[in-house]
Amino acid sequence: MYTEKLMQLFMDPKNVGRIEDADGIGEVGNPICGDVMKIYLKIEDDRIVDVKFETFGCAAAIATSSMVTELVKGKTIEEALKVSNKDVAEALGGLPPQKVHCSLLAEEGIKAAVDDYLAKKDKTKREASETRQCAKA
Amino acid sequence: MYTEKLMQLFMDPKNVGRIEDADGIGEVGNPICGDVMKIYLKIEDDRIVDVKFETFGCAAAIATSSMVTELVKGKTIEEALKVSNKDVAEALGGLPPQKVHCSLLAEEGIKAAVDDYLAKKDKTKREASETRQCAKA
Amino acid sequence: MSRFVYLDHSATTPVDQRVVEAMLPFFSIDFGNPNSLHAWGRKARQAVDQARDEVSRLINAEPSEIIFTGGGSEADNIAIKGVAFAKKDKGRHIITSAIEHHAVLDTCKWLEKEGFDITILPVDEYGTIRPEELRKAIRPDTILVTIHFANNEIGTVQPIEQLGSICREQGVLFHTDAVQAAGHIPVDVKKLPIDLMTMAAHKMYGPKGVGALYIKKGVKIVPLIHGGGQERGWRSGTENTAGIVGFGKAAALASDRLAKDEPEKERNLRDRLIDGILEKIEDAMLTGHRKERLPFHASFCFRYIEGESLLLRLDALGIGASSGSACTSGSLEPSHVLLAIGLPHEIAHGSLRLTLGKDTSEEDIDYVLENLPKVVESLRAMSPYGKR
Amino acid sequence: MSRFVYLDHSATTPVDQRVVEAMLPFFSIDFGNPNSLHAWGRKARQAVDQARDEVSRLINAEPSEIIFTGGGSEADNIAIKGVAFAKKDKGRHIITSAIEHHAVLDTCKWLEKEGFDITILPVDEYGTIRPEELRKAIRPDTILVTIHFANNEIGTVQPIEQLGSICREQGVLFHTDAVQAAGHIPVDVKKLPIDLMTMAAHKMYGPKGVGALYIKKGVKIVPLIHGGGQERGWRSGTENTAGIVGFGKAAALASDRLAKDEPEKERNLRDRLIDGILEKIEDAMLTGHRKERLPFHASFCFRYIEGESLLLRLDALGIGASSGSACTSGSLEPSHVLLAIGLPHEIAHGSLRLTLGKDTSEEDIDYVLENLPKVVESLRAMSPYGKR
Ligand SMILES: Cc1ncc(COP(=O)(O)O)c(C=O)c1O
Ligand SMILES: Cc1ncc(COP(=O)(O)O)c(C=O)c1O
Ligand code: FES
Ligand code: FES
Repeated sequence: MYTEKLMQLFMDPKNVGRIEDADGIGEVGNPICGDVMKIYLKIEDDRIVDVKFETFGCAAAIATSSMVTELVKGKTIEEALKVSNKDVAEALGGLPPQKVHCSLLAEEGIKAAVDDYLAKKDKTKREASETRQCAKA
Repeated sequence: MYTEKLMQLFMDPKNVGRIEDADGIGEVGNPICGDVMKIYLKIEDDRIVDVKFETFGCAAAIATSSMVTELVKGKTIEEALKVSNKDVAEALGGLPPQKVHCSLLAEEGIKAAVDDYLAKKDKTKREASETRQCAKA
Repeated sequence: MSRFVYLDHSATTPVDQRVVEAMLPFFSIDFGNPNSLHAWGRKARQAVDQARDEVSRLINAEPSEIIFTGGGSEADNIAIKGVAFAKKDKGRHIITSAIEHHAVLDTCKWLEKEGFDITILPVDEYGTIRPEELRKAIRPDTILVTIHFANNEIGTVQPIEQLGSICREQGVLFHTDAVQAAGHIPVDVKKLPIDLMTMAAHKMYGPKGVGALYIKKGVKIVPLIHGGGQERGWRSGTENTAGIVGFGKAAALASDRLAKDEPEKERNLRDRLIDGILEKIEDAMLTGHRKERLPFHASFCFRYIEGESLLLRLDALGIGASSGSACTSGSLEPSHVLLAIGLPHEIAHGSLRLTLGKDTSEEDIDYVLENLPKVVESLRAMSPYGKR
Repeated sequence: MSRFVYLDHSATTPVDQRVVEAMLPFFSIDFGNPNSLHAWGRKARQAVDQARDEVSRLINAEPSEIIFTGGGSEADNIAIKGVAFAKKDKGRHIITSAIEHHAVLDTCKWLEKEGFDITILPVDEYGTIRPEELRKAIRPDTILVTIHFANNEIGTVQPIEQLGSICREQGVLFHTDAVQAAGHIPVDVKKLPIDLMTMAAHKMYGPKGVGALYIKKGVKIVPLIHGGGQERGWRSGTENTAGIVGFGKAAALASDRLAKDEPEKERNLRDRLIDGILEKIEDAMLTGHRKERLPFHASFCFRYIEGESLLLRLDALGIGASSGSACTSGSLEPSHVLLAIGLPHEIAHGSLRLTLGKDTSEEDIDYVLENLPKVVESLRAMSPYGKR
């Protein structure tokens, strides 16, 4: 039911693991449903310079995790946010209908990690600007 | 479903045909039900000296006809009346349950033919005695 | 016995050697359960998918419109009870014909006991259902019409296009039991107004115990066999992989035969058989329609004799045939089909069906034409009726 | 891949070569319809009769108490709906358990929609149905209790004697789905209080698409498949001769194996597998009962990983296994069986079933014990949970 490309990535996924000093971390899914995806991003100048994932889930979940990390690596966060679940599925040569939700998870995982990054950055910026303001004052 | 003995008699039945000057003729069954048996008896001194049958019916009907004619041939009519459908079935090595009614037909066929003979004889006797009476008178 | 001549292809057909070969790997090598994810399972799933393609192509359906079943009777039951239970709140009237197979008639009778209302259409002397009768019988609460494509006992092919069109026009579902027709005459569900259609592999040189139901896209039924949800939920149970593969191959071979017009050859032989018998045997009649009949099908009644005797005498000569005589089953009523076309009991008892196959030869027909008249004659010589 | 190790015998078994050989003649040589009177038909009838003998002997039933069906699911449906429709005027309450196969559970659910009342008994953490629970559940309007002999997912064997005795004592019919048990553990219907029992050939080295239902003498049901009246009227349709012959042979071989205590060897290998896995893999648990379980059956849950991934990684190593994980079907709920024994969802998702066969070898077990721990480890290394 899975494409060869998908099986290949499932058997030998890229970017597995965690980034200890990640700039953004996204966790989506639910262990009760059998699928959880955790995405770690390392970002420099709004560009994704490294990305890793940890996934608890089916072959499709693992392969889409791997694929989505490949797709966003090197992209700016703006570009990364445009990567859709369809892009992921296409890059894998298609997904069986009942597994489309796994690719949605991949899309959401990136978004969550970027959001986390932006939220952190925002906070840092705010803190930074607060510091600056203080300095000004 | 049929015994070898039955099939043998069905393929090569004995006593097929009619007796033109039969002393007793019995016809039982009904073409609507798919089985009719006609028994012809030649009787001398209340003993069956010849017997023939005509049958419209299944293999069991034909074989039981043949068997019953064999069984009564040479017997007195009293003995012949004692030949039951069970005797016929046994002589054939048994009958499938749904074909037992064919052997009943054989028993009834003999009875009907003997009855016919007795009725005719009675009439002849009566006529004969009437003739005698006339002669006396 | 000088020859073996099997002329009972309406009862069942030998499995084609190529079909057996296609099935063989699926017993002990590619034996997986198609629902399993591992290599064994995937191989089986692929094979089932391919078979579904092949069966769908035979009748020009979509693969997703075919479900595999455990035989023709089962498919009839799934279709009829499936529609009945699915639509019972909309109406409870079902129409069928007097000469259906028992898998249809007895299903309808059971539904009658369960509160459905059944109309049984009469047939004419050739066993044809008159479209006008159907039109008159349809009511606002009619939910299903089930009329077979072709009759197994007398070979008559029904005016399916007209019957189905009336149903479609009236918005009533139309099921047809095509067990005798499929694989033998062209059937195109894209052209014919059919909603559900029954087929059986073993009537077209496939294995016994596997059938198929065509369910037109959009038609909803209630499953008869609940469980693991196989066959899109309409027929649960581990798929009979080898059997299904066999059906697929048989369907593919049947498509080829139809494309090459091979049934035409069968028809010619069959006509020689019919003509020969009617010419050589007195007081014989053809039952069913002379022209609108299955190409491999010949059926007769011979006066003054009874079918079982005839069968068994033919069997002793190596000829395999069948009869609608009641005596073959030990019951008293002869076939409901022969009675429905108006034959009196005593004639219906003398029925004989000879159904040809793709491998039936000229010599086979000669052999029957040589022997059948003698057998009939010898049985008539034993009969209290008829000429002597 | 250095080896092929099929450990999914609960899903289906390869057909024994001797079974295939027994079946072969019935495709193209002795291909007759057993209902035909001629030589071809009689040969087929004889073969079906012999198979009925063989299957009846496996469970110590009378041949007349066995009907052949189109599979295990079909037999379950025939039994349950058959009793329901036969007894619906006497009562409409049916009792089953939470861990039945879908062929039983979904049939009961459908009957519920049709106005029947279903009680679903809970099970304990080992998947055992407590006889006391059954006793409490029986009501005056209870017409049927249907509880499986042994579970397919976790292997637990039920206390059938006690469950059946309660039913008999209360005058309620007792059906048991013995699809996983028959042919693998001794089953004697003369000793056990069973009224109806389901079997499937393909779980005991016979072909798919053929099952059997034991119907104790005197028990009356309404047929599910109406038609020509085959199988004593309880399952109409041309008999699947080759399949039935295959079932007969498979049953005969199973009787032999049981007589020779061969399942004991399977049990020893299986125990080595269980012990090895629990020893080598952390955070692993056996599911089902440790002792009251099918001799060929091992099933586990591994924390922090998901079943489908596990299966497919094993498949890549040539190991065929199965899982009750929801992800194998793309649904979100894991197996109802694993939830019913009280496992939380996230653990149930990590389930693995390894079911041995008569030809499973020491080397096969070694191979699994060598590779499974690595696979589990590599998947856990990818997981956001668990130790690292
Ligand atoms: C316990 C149980 N019951 C019923 C079935 C259904 O049998 P089948 O798939 O042959 O219809 C199975 C196997 O699939 C089973 O394991
Ligand atoms: C017209 C028709 N319908 C249904 C059936 C039933 O098919 P099966 O016996 O394969 O269940 C048959 C043949 O027996 C048939 O001829
Ligand atoms: S993770 Fe459950 S279906 Fe993909
Ligand atoms: S004559 Fe009809 S059954 Fe014997």
